[in-house]
Amino acid sequence: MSRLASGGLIDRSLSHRFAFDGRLYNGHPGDTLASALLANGVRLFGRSFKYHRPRGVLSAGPEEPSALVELRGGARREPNTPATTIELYDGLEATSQNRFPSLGFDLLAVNNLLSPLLSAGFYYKTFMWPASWWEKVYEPLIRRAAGLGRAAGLPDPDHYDRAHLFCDVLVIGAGPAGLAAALAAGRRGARVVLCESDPLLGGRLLAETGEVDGMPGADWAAHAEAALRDCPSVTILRRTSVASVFDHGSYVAVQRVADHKPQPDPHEPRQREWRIVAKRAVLAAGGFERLAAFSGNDRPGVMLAGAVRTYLNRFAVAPGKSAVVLTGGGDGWRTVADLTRHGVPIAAIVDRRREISPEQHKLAAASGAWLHLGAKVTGTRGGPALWGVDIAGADGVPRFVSSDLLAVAGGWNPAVHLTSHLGGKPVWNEAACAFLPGALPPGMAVAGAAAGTFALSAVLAEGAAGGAAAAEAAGFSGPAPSVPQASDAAIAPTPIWIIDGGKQKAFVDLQHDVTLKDIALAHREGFVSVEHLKRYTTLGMATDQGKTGGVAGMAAMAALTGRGMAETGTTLHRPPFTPVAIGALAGHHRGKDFRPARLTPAHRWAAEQNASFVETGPWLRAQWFTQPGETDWLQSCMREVNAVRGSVGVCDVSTLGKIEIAGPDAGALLDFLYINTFSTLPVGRVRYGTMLREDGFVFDDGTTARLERDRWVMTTTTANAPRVLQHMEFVHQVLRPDWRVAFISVTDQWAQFAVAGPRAREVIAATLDPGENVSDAAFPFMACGSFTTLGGVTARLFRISFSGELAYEIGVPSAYGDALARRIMAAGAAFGITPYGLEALGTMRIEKGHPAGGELNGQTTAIDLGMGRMMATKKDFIGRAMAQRPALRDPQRPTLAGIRPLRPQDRLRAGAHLLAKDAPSTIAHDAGWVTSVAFSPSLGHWIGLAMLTNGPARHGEIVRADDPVRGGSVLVEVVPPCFVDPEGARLRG
Amino acid sequence: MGYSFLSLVREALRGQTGWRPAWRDAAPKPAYDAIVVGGGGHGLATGYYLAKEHGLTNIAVLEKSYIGGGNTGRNTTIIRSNYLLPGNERMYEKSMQLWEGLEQDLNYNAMVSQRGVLNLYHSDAQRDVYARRGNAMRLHGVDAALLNETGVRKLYPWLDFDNARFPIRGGLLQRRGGTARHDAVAWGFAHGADRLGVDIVQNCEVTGFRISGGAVQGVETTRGYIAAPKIGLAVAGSTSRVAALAGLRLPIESHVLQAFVSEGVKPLVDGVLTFGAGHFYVSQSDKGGLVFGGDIDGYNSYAQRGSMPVVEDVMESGMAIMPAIGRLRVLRQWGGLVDMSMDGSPIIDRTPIDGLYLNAGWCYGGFKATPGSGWCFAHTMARDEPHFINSALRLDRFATGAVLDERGAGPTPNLH
Amino acid sequence: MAELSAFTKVKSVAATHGSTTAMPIEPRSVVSITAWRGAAPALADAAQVTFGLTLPQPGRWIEHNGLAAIWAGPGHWWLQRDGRSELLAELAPLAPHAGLIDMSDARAVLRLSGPAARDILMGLLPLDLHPRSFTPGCAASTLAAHMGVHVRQLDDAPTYDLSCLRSYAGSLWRALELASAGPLRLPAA
Amino acid sequence: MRIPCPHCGERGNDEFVYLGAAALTRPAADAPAEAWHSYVYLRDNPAGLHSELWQHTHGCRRWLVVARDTRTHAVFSATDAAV
Ligand SMILES: Cc1cc2nc3c(=O)[nH]c(=O)nc-3n(C[C@H](O)[C@H](O)[C@H](O)COP(=O)(O)OP(=O)(O)OC[C@H]3O[C@@H](n4cnc5c(N)ncnc54)[C@H](O)[C@@H]3O)c2cc1C
Ligand SMILES: NC(=O)c1ccc[n+]([C@@H]2O[C@H](COP(=O)([O-])OP(=O)(O)OC[C@H]3O[C@@H](n4cnc5c(N)ncnc54)[C@H](O)[C@@H]3O)[C@@H](O)[C@H]2O)c1
Ligand SMILES: Cc1cc2nc3c(=O)[nH]c(=O)nc-3n(C[C@H](O)[C@H](O)[C@H](O)COP(=O)(O)O)c2cc1C
Ligand SMILES: [Zn+2]
Repeated sequence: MSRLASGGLIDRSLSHRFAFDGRLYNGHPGDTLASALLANGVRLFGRSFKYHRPRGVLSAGPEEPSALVELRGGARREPNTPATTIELYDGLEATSQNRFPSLGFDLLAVNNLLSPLLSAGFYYKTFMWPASWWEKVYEPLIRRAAGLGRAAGLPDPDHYDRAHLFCDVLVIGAGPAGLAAALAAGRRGARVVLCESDPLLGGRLLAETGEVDGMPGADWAAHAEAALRDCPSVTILRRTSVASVFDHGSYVAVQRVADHKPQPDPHEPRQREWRIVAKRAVLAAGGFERLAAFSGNDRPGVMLAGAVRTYLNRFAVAPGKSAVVLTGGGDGWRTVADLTRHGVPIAAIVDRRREISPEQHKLAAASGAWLHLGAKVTGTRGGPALWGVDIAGADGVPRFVSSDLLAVAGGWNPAVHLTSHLGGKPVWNEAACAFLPGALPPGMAVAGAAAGTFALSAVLAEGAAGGAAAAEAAGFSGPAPSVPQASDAAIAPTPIWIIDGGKQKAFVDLQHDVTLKDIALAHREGFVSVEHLKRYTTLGMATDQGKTGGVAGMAAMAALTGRGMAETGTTLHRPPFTPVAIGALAGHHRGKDFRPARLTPAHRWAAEQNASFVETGPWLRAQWFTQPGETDWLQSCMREVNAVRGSVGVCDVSTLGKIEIAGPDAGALLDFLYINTFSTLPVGRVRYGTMLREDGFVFDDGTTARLERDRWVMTTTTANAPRVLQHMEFVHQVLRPDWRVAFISVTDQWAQFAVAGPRAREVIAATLDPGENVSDAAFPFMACGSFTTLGGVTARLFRISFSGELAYEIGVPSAYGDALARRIMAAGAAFGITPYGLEALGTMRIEKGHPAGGELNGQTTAIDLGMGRMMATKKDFIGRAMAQRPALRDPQRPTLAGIRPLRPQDRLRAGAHLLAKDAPSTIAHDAGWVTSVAFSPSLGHWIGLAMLTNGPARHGEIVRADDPVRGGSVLVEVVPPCFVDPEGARLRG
Repeated sequence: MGYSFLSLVREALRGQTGWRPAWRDAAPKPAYDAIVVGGGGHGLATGYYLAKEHGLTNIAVLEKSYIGGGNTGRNTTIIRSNYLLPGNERMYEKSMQLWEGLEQDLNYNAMVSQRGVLNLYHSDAQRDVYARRGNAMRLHGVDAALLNETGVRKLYPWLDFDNARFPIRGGLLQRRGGTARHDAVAWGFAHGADRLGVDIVQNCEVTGFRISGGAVQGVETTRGYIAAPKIGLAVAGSTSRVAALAGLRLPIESHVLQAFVSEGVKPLVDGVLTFGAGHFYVSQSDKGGLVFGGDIDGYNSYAQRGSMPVVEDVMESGMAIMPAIGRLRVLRQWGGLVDMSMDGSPIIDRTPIDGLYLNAGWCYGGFKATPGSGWCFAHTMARDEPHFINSALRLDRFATGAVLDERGAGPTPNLH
Repeated sequence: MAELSAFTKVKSVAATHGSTTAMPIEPRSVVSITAWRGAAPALADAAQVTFGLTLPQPGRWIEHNGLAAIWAGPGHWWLQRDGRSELLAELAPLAPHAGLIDMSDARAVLRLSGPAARDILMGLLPLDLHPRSFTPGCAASTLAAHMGVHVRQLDDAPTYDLSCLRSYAGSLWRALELASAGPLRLPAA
Repeated sequence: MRIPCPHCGERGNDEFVYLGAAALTRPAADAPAEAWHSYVYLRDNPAGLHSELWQHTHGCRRWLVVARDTRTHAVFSATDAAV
């Protein structure tokens, strides 16, 4: 056990039992999985991506490249989870990944032996012969070897929430800089949101021993948190990581609401996506310590020096029994001090400098360590765990020290990531030896280590100033903020990037196994731009996105090209800051909740009639109504069609778009929208119209009724309703703003039913309140008018027909839709009135040759659809000019035609292509396609509509309908598109 | 040195020190017989085929940044030839055939992987539209299969069939479709072109054209003036900007399309899947990451990054068909500048300026066209007339009305 | 006259979440009024003179004698009264200046009231509902859970009327259900 | 991205529908074919300041003319198209 006897922010009074690779361990609340396993002496956590090298814990935060595990099991299995970010809970289960058969003995570790072969980009140079082996042999092998953890493969059982926050100042990170910023802004009354990815506020204060305002840093953080809770305008979001920055002050943060539990409480989301809109932001995200590249730097037991302090101070864990500290400057000496204070023996201190300060000499003496100045580490020894370090002294003499912990202080990378999400490029700063934020997202300021400020006193001052300035900019002025005090000397950054010498691999990307040799190879092969370097070697493309190793890789390339860091630059940081669960970004919108559904006012009635509903865009529509004894939809559909043609049926047509238009210029607007003329339509009449897009192709069609002199109601197809309204708003607001006309969608205002069939008039008469006159004389074909039904409820009645029968559409305010459906049914009971659905509706419109979805597909012209003569010549209308283009008037264009199978028993299928009867099945002979088909109960065989080259001229011709994807070819006769009652006698009846 | 397993072994034995650059980092010469502007896949492929098919080797490909850094390096790598309209289908199928022998041709493994592209459908109407497309493909001699729900279940049993808002009813499958390794395509064409003597000039931005007597004479660049009697533009999202330097105004808007990659996991998605009731397509890279995307953001942009609503839409759509990916994490998201043409189809043609050629309008689908587009463009440039294969991809089709509007969406690039 | 609630899918029409309640508000009489270009001042005068109603400014709503006027866009208001009445006819004096269209049944309205109301709506609406920026008298249209919705605040309880197209009523209810499932547990504003 | 609607205030871009260049004028009915071709199809597509049409579909439903930089997405103004 390497749990320290005292200290740390863990609750020793409670114990959590957990399992790693099936073995049981104990830890405490406050632990991470990493700290708890380290406390239990576990060193080996995982295997690397390519060479399957044994890996331990490098860091203590989200930057972890090595200690990735599969967390939980079953449907909740979460691959690639950094053990350093997993809060320990009782019953936690985790498994190591990317190894077979076990973590200790992994067969693919053979890759390590093959590594000379598996150099960067090796796969681009081989696996090319024989060509057919790629999909069959090579790729399956590569795919199985690649990847890290295993996805659950089962639907995620948890749910995810989404919520919105607006604030004056968003503070990202609650280290000393962030806390000071939030306090300064919050005390001025600004609405502050403080996001911290850790469960605790404090940042490095929790990990270091420095004091603020005379108290230990962690205590000050707790005080600061209490003070923030006293500010009513401050919202603190813990376990919440700001993942991405978007334009205009939009941020996305993800809160891990229940990840620290085995599973969420009932109704509790697992995670919540916060969409935050902030007037200002202070980025106080701290920094990530760098891993220097040196021989053998990946052995479990090699750890960032700052992480060593975190384990000692925050988690009360000694991550080793005996340590070597490798540093380039002052930062590593803090680790020396803390190790000593916690009684962990230090075997050696390797400082790259030849001279150190008197205090450091004192620290070295106190630690009892062997001090090597001007020295370097040339290798590490051990198997799955470190047991010794090779050192070359300033004199070049090799030395060996036994040790199971190598703490590396490589310098710090400011966490500039979020400053780059809008494209800002970090700039190299020689003094800070780091890339610092470049152009910032508008409204964002940076404070603390993220800005390259490392001394605690300066960090606090910068945070307070940043918070105050942000509040000021958001309109909250006040006195200068009080700055928490810390007395620490600034530490000059003296980074170590690359330590040459040594024979082992020196890694710059621990997870993807990218070494200095790979960088050299990339350089040799011309992949010298950092972006090529990244893509060729995959440096920085792993789950940690190169947070610890990336810059060392750039430094290696800079050294090879001699171009220097500033010119070499760095690759772009992209969202998210740390990987984010896909579920969290999807929120509730999955399964049936993927998109909302629109139900018609008579939905319940239809359901009672045993309707089968079908998704049509957002709507659910009744497709057919199954009656007892019917075993397939075609039976139901045929019964419904026969009922309509034989007697009477009723169909809910509420989903059709309805747009009510009022105003003296409504007629002018309609004339401009439709290819035909409407302004001349008398009150009380309905007209069919077709609209084009401005490019001359058909956009939509439908009827428009003139209810009063200045009141019209237009119908659109269900699918296009929203776009037609938008189009009309464009035309009115942008093209014709002077017209006195107003219109809104009234689709939801009116429940509307078609009543169709020879008995329709009787049914309508019985549906309306007594005394209403709907005789043919009073209410002829294409009439419209206002009536009452249900005892005084206003009803709009239209005598229009899609089915080709005597038909009416009757509309009432939606609240009465259900009642009206029942009233119609009662009124029609004597005639055996039959509810009919979308299929029957479709069948009857095909029998009548009315174009709809399959024909109005955005690729057809009015001429194609046989409506060329409707185009008025004396007025301007949308699409008029472009419809004149030669290719739109080409007589060879496919035009609307009917088809029927030569052999009556043959089935037709939409999507089949039409070819001349004996033409070979090649595209050169393609003459069109079948757009819609139906089995016509009226005719007793299948019928279809088609777009056929020169269609109207070919009536009577036999052509072939080829449908290879469904394995059929049928001979059909080309006929006029209208199959039933072409003279229209029935609908005028 | 050629690339092969043997050369790799030989190099392994001597520490990989014998390799030379995959392509020379050429400095621009004062004049060339032809210049291709844009070092993306299309430009590099054009250079390669100009040399290979037409014997033009005194030519250069000019790239303003690093090659393959445009859309070629940021796309979701789906390759397929499942188009409806003949004017498109023959070009995409030519491309597919070139993909099929590409590695051996280039001596570079571009990881062309024909694991199948499955477009899911969710309604009878959608099935019929897919059937029409599948039948058109078959008439072209291209493979296409229409699967019903059972057929889809066999391939992807873990899709959400039962609890979905838009249930999966089947799919259109092109088995020869799949993916290719995006970067390797650029590098492979560069490697192949370089071996034929083509100069690949990086960090060389075209900033102007010299035109006289209605004919192009050469280009101004950040590395000086370069003369050439034939200049081809293959600059994707930058097309309008570059064409404007020659005084052309085009039926193109530049939009941002985002893409995403998840953390790497063991094999989960075998082929390519697309959602028919939303905007989502996904495949798994050989490295293990799910590579996926959705719709364009829908506004003009040159920023190479997108906005949040589309991110959410993509994730929601992904969860709608694959609820098992909820706990997988998005590792990185990025954007590319897609050159949306006004009918959604590309342009490979001459321009009103003699000697100036245009390759553009690839929208979000030009990666799959890379070899075919390069092949056609090389032909068009070398012969000064389009090949039959790209004869419908004309610039004047908007004026004549012979548009190639696969989806019937009309002249609004944001609606494609 | 058998009217059916827009929320037929909802088992009980009122639901409570602690002391926070949600219930449908129906029936109502609503008329959409759009002033002709340039006629908004004349319309406002007419509304003032005839109904004593001051048409509200952008983003606001107002009530006078049980008649509410809700801003819906420039020159565009919804005039509304609880219960069924012949509102369209009653508003005829405004017709010279504007287009009037009945929309009484076009939208479904839920009234959400109580201490958790704001937090629940934070989960749904991309609007700043903080009392510093959204108060009784405020109204806004927006997009929530892929539906167009309208919200107006009635009092400091706080009480909100939340509406959507009537056909979406069931989905709106579902969205609220989801939004209130994991109460946000934020410190009270 | 957030668009400052002159009527409703600043809102997320998902409330809006985008159409494209605002600087196009619909030609007269009898204008030559080139004018129509240019109006319907040709675009400046500038990298920089772009005047463009957005509709606040899920707000006031007004068509707006927004001046925006296509390189940075910075929005300089948004006015009602009809005013
Ligand atoms: C996110 C995303 C996903 C996609 N997914 C797919 C997919 O799955 N399948 C598919 O088939 N297609 C897809 N595409 C589309 C596809 O990526 C592109 O159509 C294709 O890569 C375009 O290739 P290109 O060579 O024309 O352009 P690019 O690769 O963009 O090359 C153009 C080059 O021109 C250079 N350039 C620009 N201006 C100048 C100048 N003035 N001087 C010199 N050089 C200049 C640029 O720097 C760039 O390198 C996707 C696109 C994106 C953005
Ligand atoms: N060489 C040195 O002397 C040196 C180097 C580095 C840091 N330090 C010390 O580190 C501290 C720096 O203070 P600081 O406040 O700038 O940083 P910090 O590291 O103390 O705090 C940053 C906090 O931000 C959080 N965070 C980061 N990204 C986030 C995101 N996207 N969303 C939400 N939370 C996020 C982190 O979890 C962390 O708690 C000082 O104590 C300083 O002395 C010193
Ligand atoms: C098919 C494909 C797979 C990718 N896989 C990864 C990956 O595994 N890790 C990663 O960090 N980035 C990956 N990327 C994204 C790139 O890092 C980078 O974001 C993208 O090429 C755009 O470039 P930019 O971000 O530099 O603008 C991938 C990109 C593509 C196109
Ligand atoms: Zn608005």
